Amino acid sequence: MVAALLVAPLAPIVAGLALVTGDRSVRSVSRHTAYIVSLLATVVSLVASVLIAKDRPVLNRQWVPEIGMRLHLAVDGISVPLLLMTAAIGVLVVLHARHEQPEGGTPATFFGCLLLVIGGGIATFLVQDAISFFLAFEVVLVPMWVLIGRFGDRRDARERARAAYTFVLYTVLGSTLMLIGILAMTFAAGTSDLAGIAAHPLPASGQTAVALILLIGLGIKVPMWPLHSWLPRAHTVAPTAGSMLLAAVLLKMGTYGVVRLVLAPLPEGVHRLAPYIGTLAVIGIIWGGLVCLVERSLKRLVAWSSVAHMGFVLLGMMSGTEIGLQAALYANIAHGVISALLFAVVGGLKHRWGGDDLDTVRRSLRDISPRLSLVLVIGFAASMGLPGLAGFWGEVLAIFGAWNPGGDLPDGWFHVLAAGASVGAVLAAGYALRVLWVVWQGSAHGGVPPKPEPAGDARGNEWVVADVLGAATVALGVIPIVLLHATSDAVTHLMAVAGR
Amino acid sequence: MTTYDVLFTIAGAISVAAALLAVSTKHLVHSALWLIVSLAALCGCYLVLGAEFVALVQLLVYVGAVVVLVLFALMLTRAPIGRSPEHDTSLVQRAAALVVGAATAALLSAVLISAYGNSEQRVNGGGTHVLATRLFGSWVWPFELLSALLLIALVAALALARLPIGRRGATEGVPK
Amino acid sequence: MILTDGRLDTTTLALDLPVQPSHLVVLLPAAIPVLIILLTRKSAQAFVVASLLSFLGLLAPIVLLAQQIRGGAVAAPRTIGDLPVGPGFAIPLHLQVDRLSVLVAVAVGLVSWAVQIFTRWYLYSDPRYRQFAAGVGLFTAAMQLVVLSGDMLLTLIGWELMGWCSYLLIGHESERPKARRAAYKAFMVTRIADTPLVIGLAILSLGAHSTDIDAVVAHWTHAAGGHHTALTAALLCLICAVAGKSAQVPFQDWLPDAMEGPTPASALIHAATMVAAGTVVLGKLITLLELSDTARVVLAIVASVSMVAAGILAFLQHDLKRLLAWSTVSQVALMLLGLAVVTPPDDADLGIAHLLSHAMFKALLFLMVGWLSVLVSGTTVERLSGALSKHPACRTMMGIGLLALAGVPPFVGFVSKDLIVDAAARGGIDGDLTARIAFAALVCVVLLTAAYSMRMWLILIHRTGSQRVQVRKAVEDSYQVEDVGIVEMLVDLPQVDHHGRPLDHTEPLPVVVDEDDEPFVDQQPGGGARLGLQLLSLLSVVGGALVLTPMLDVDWQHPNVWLIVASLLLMGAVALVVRMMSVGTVYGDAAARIPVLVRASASRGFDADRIYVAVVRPVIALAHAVTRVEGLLDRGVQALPRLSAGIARRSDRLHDRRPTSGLVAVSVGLVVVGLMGVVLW
Amino acid sequence: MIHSAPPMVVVGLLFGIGLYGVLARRNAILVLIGVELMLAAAGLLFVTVGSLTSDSLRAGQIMTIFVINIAAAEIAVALGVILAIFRARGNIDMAQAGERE
Repeated sequence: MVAALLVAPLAPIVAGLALVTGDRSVRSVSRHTAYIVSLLATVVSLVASVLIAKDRPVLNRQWVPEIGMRLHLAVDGISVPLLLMTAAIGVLVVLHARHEQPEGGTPATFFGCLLLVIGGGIATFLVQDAISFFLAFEVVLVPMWVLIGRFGDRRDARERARAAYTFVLYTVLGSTLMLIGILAMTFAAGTSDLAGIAAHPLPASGQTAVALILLIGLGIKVPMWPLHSWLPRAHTVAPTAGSMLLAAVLLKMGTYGVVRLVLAPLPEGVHRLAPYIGTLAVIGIIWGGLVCLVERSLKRLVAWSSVAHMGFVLLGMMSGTEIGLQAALYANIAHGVISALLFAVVGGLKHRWGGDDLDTVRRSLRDISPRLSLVLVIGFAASMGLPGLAGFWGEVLAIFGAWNPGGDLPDGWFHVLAAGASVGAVLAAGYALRVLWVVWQGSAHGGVPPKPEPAGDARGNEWVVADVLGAATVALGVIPIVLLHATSDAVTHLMAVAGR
Repeated sequence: MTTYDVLFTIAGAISVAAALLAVSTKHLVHSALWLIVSLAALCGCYLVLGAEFVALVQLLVYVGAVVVLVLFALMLTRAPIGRSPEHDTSLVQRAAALVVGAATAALLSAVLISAYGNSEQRVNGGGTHVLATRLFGSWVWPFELLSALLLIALVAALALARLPIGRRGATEGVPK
Repeated sequence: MILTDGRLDTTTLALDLPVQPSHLVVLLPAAIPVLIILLTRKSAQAFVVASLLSFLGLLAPIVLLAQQIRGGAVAAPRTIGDLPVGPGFAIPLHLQVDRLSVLVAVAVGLVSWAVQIFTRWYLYSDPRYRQFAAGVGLFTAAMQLVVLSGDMLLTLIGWELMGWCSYLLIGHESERPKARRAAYKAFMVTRIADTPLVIGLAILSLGAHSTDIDAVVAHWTHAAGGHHTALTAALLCLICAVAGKSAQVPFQDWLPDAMEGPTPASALIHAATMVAAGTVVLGKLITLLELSDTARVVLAIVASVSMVAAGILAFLQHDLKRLLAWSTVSQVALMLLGLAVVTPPDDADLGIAHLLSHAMFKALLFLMVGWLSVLVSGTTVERLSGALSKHPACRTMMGIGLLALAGVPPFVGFVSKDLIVDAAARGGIDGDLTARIAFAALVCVVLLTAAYSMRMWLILIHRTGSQRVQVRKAVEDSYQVEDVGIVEMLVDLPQVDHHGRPLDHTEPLPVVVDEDDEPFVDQQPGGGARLGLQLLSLLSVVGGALVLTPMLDVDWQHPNVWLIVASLLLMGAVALVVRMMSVGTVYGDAAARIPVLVRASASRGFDADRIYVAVVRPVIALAHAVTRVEGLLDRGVQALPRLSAGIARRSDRLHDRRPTSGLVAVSVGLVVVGLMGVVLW
Repeated sequence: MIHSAPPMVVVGLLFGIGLYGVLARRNAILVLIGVELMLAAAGLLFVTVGSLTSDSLRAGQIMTIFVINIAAAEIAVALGVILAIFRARGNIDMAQAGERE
């Protein structure tokens, strides 16, 4: 079983490296081969992840003893859902990439980069060591940059380059800050093992400083307002598969890092910063919602809604209560599924329309493509937090958590934050329905739009991907109990450790 | 002041003086020759410190091989014989270099002396036998690596020397 | 019985199975959309699924009712289990079966079944029949969830889901911009009103450390002394949400616009689901409501204002479907008053009783109007005028519905309304402020209800067709002279086909209602639908007898006879006045005597829509401002790399590209660093 | 018995002189001579420290041998480069090395 721990991250990484480097050799890899290899790698990785989730094996070896770094791979309730989601989204992304392969480079490079991102994400959720966490975190950076910068939207080369370098500069800045924080904790504790770090907490004053550095660093990845401006750009430009990974895997790495590196080892620092970070989170919720109300580009709108949703995750985490943390973890997974769904659909629409401007007059999607419109409706309904779909539980429980924050956090201020968050939920309804009004119901007033549109409903892989994600959205909404149970013990443990 | 001290000071002084001349003379060939003197005097230093094998290697490799190589290079590059001022950089830069060199020397000496003090210590360098045992015992892998490095350097120097570089026009065939 | 293996207790009808009838009440309607989407491709298949499951969905609450009567119902059936969110907080997510909720569930099941059956006929050739049937199923499931919920979060789930379903159903004919806008408006207005709901639920359940409604009620009743302010705040939050869903002032305007949806959707929304949900939820928390006088007074004021305003608006509507819509607002306000006027020991029976009676007659009325509108192609006064004279088959049932609405004894509307009036009068005599407000409003509303019911009846049975033709010609003429007011209203009203869909005529056609201009539809719904309508009318007549049973705990033995007589006399007088006003008008419309400008304004709901738009405009402006700030922020971010690149270029130019001088610089730097190290060390 | 200061002074002076040579010369071969002096200083430091401390592995002397070795390799390659440059440009003036033709 321990082998599964190594297979899960290494299968995609090795396959990805093989594809990227193999492509540079004399014979280029055909699109079909690349697809088959990627599919195999991700499926193997998914199987391994399922085995890991079932048996919970542990691999704990000395790695670099001089800095107390260990090869420690294990999972707990917090990482299992993220691990499974990443592995599953990995398979779906590869399936989708078969359907929609962007120009800009060879297929092998494209698939290879996708695999590297997936493998890096899986590794991030497996490692239990701060420095190896950082390493795994960084693995995804370059392939993502390639995906955005080379395979991005072909229509605007300047915007593509700009999005790519904004992404890289932002995330490198975040990683650097994160590394500083990690090193500070590692040297204080004498080990970089997460359990060891949590067992030797820093003094209170140091905790605040380190927590601040780490929250800024990870906040860029999450993204936390006002460090978000790389996200809409990157999402707008990135190819559909890249957007799905960005939303479902990369952002989750940020929040997971907050839980692992900040909440658990630095409880006092978090406690002191919670009101401020909570405020930023709520500003993010409202800010994102407002921008979505007037945003014209559909893909950008979905990206902005990500900013708003991740605000709920942060708010739940900062509430310092078990219910808030549970909500945050739930919203985290839910956002991964929903945004992957939305990006898959919206990316497909952009592909068909040749653009994603909402002001263009089009016929109603429900008449042209019933399948796409079904998943679009599910996606946006979930995005606005409709009960029965994935988005609901996280948002409602986050508001519950924030209304009654833990410890001696300022009650009154958190009441304001909870109210702000529920206003944000209304804004979410506003923009979600705006999109449905324009896209689903159609903006052409009865008549026929000026130019004929390429019709065509989703079929094949695209339909499978959208279907699976839509079904997952509904399942998460109807049966929240499974996921909440999965995280419950780990959350209780974390709160007990942090509350010590 | 022991005998060792006296001997070392004499050898060191010769070495430093020769080095100074090597970097300041206007004659190219002189410079190379002063380098020989400086490195040979350094051999004396090694002998005083009890590292007789190192001293011999120094003599063989540096004085015997390296400097000869340098002289060859000087001739191959049609170096001017006699004084020629254009070997030196501008006065400003030389002044800066002087300051930097002096500062480095002072800094290094100060750091090293403050680190090791000026105590009287026994010299325990001797024993080529022990050195040989160590070299082919504990240090055998780095040693082998170095031999590989030497081989690579040999091949590289050969390759560099045979690069088809012409004045102009011939550069097109150069692999980048 | 098939279940012979000892799992069914024949005396109490208790079932020893993991799946209880209460679960089925929710699950069967919820299965309709799932099965329709997964299994069916044709309308006929979808109809089979929908009719079968909605019939079972009617049987389930009836079985539950039987169980409840025999004492065999499980009071708190589990659903998906307790959500694990930490030791200090319980989210049991269980259902709650009690007397009132079972009754409401039966009513919801009945209305939903009737609507499903009726819809098949109404939307026979609609390509989107499947989606509509699915929506109706989901809507019913959501309402049943609210009705049977024993947990705050389950209530919230059903509550929000209903909003969503209303969006889907109202926007069913999304080809029409008006339908799109109405759907958007309905959802957004209710969602905005729901903003405080989550907060209110959070206050209530976090205080009680549980979302179990019983636990919440128990906690706050005991702790009321200390947390009175918090309780009041929470209740006010809830009342705000209820006002949104039940279309009370100031959120009233979405409901009449919701008439853009197909008529069966209106019947469902108005009769049994959405708008009544507020009553159900407040009914569950009536014990807490009784504790807070502030909340009661606020509720009474909101309900009274809505009730009277909606009554007036109903009388002035030009579209009879909108008349019914406003009457719904008024009647729902009546239910809420029924909750506001009760005093401590009493339960929510008054409000629930009116909910039940309203469900019966309002569903009946809407479905009948839907029937008539198919026959005469429209719901405006001009089209419906005299409809009953030409289609006498509808006459009895329409009459029953209107009499029940007006509250004429012995119809069901009379019984439930009179009980509320009685309670308000008694409370008012006892000096209760809430009851006094309520009583004053009730008196007005009894008269207004009688007035608009009478007006509708008179329009429907109007006979002078020849006059109508003349006026129609006049309308056409005046269209050319560009008159203002009513003419424009007539002209602007979209022409619709027999599905209520717009006909793409560039100019208004003369409204000629020939006897045989629609040979392509059945003149009447199928047998099942007619059975449903007859059942509804039967219940509208005799349903009042329910108060005599122990199922409803109301004080029916001591009616205030003088009050009844007085109100009946007043109603009669009002009816007479309305009759007088209608004499000599073109369409038999009593409201024709009212100035045109007033009527036009009333048809627009006194322009509440403009206020909504004015409220939203600053938000949009803010959004634009935010986007601009975001642009600046972004430009600032983009400037950073440009700045560093600029610095790099400039320092690059400083370099003379000579290796030795670069080396000097590097060495100087190293020496300086080394010196610093030595000095600091 | 020997004092530890004189070797250290010699090390510092040799290194400083070597650095001066590197910085003050234009001819590439002369620059190389400076580098050799710096390497010699490093070797002397190794030997000195190895001799003055108990060095059972003889790391000081062996490192010096390695340094000499590497210096030999380096100078061979460096002279190869210098010759190549000379053939390409006709001079080996470091002051012009960075300028584009």
